[in-house]
Amino acid sequence: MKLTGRDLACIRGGRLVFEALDFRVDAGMLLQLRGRNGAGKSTLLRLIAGLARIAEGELALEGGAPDVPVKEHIHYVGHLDAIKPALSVVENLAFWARLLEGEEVAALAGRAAIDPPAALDAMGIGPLADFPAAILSAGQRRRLSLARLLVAARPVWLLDEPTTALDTDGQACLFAMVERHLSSGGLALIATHVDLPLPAATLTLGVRQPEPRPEVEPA
Amino acid sequence: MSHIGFIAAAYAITAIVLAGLVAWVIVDGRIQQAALGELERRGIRRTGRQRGGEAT
Amino acid sequence: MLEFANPTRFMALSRSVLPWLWAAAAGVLAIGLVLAFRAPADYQQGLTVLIMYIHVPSAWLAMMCYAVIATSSVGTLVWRHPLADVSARAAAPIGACFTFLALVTGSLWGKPMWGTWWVWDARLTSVLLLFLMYLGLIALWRAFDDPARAARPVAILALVGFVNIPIIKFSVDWWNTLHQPASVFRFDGPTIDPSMLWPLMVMAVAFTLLFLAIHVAAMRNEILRRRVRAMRVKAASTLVPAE
Amino acid sequence: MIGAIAMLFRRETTLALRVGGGAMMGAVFFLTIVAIMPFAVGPDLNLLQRIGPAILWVGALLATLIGLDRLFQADHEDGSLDLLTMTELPLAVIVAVKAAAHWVTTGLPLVIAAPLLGLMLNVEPAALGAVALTLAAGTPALTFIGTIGAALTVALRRGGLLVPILILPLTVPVLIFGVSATNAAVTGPMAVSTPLTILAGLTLLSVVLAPIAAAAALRLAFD
Repeated sequence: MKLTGRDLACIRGGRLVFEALDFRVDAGMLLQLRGRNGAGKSTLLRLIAGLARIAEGELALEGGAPDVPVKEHIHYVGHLDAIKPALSVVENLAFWARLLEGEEVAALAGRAAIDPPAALDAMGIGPLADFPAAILSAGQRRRLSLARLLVAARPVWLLDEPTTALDTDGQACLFAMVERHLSSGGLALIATHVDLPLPAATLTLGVRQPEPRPEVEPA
Repeated sequence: MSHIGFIAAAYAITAIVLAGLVAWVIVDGRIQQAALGELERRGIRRTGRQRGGEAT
Repeated sequence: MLEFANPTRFMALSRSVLPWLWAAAAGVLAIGLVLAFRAPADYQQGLTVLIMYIHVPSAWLAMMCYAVIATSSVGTLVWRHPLADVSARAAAPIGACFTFLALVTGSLWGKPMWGTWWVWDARLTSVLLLFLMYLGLIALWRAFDDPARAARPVAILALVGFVNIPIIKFSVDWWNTLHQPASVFRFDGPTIDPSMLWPLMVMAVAFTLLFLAIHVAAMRNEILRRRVRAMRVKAASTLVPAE
Repeated sequence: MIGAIAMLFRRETTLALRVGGGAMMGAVFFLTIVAIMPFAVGPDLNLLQRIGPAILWVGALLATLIGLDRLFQADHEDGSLDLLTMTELPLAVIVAVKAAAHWVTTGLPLVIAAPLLGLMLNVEPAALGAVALTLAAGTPALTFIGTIGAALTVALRRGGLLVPILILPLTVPVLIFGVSATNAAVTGPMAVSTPLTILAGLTLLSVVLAPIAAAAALRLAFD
């Protein structure tokens, strides 16, 4: 399985965020995205996840399930945690476990999905399963958000600064999880400002200032 | 409906609503007691019992 | 009122009082029903006067509940009494139920007398608006996640509502007489003669006792609910990750 | 696919019924509108009977619209919408399921409350069943058309104010046939079936077309 981006460009809010961008992520490989704020790290992740429009260039996932779109192979954990305060912790997780499930894609992912209570224990918030999510702290919300990665088997992980709000235990847990994912043949792209204790290729964004295009028509 | 029907209907609805209220109070009490028991079983102590300011 | 200000002491005290309250309410209610059904039928309305024995107490309780909420709201805003919001929040659904009963029994009483289920009579209309005010209070309470945060806003709404009751009463009466549709019939009829007054009083006391019993029980539930919530927040904040 | 749809439907209804949810808000709003109308037009029962159906329908329309602007905005703000687009469910299906859940928690209580409120407007008890039937046939159309407005304003902070303005003109056909169906049922020179079938047709049309339009509008929010 291989994820490649060729000559990618993206326009958001009328601004050319990046252009002519290439990258390649093979099975078992981690690509960390570096660059100052506003360099387009989050935008690139959203573009890969299908949440932002590709102005130019091409994104391809080789080895993916045939007629299943790229975004259904992808776990995306952004700054927003998609947690409903009125639902209990385990209800939130069970919902996403069911929604993000896909047989063909699960067959490709190295590790099988685990059930929500086990995922909560793995993330260290097992005892809070039946509590309303409204009472979670920021760090606990982040752990619940990351628990999504365990309850549905998807080969490609896109994590946007996942270490924010996590304490040292949380970060250790996260890195162990990513490490297990990669060793079982998964792919991961992580936008981060923190050095990751994992072998990783680096793609730095925002180095070349994209020259303003006179009249760029969004695709 | 004859007059009796109206009287019966009025008393029936009153009985249903009042019984519903009583049932709600009892059931709700049981639910809260169960949740409280479960929490105390897990060894979670409330913060200072005697503080008057807290409605807990 | 102040000596059992502390919720914990209230829980202990109410635990012992509650069984007596339930017993008293049931007893007086039974007596009231017996008296009501043995009272002579009204010469004009026939047997339907029996509905009065539950309609009038319901309407009184509807008003009384709102008064309880209003006084509790003063307790919340002025003295920041810990039990005030608990009392108001426990009383609102009960008040809404009694108001609903007053409306339904009023309509069931009106049908045999005026031939229509609902008449925009000044009294009934005011009770309808009171019902809407109850629903408004409950809706505002349910809009907040944290019950403690809901206390003061709802107290203000309750007091504003309470101050408005006489104004509403006056304007509805004026609106009613202004239009004076032919079909309106003076609601409560001639003065109630003594033989029927006595069962009515007993039924009113029975309903009041019932309200007190349910209200105290509901307050206990509300306190337990807040303890559960506080303990969950504490559990979450002191959670030591397993591994 | 079916399991995911059922799970989404269950979550939407649970959220609406929980504290802070908007489930019964529509019914209370409906009751309020019907209750205050006679204060404006006077308590004359004959007059109320004539304009009863109109009051019920305008009330149902406004009660449906008030809860709609948060239908997508809440999920957009907490990131759920992003994730929902990455599931196996096409966006149009997601919109349809959310609209159906919204109708069950907001529209259905209106249909249930309508007969009670009909009594206040001096509608004959015999006609109350028909009133509820016409509302049951028409309110889904109001909800589904409303989702287009909710989708268009998802990214706007003050979107809530815009939805009624955008949507009311689109709901006029439903209002016309709804009121005439209810009138036919209540005072009834005309048979109920004619306007009712047209109303049902409008509802089916909106149930099919509105999600597609709303999904297209939602996709615009991703730029």
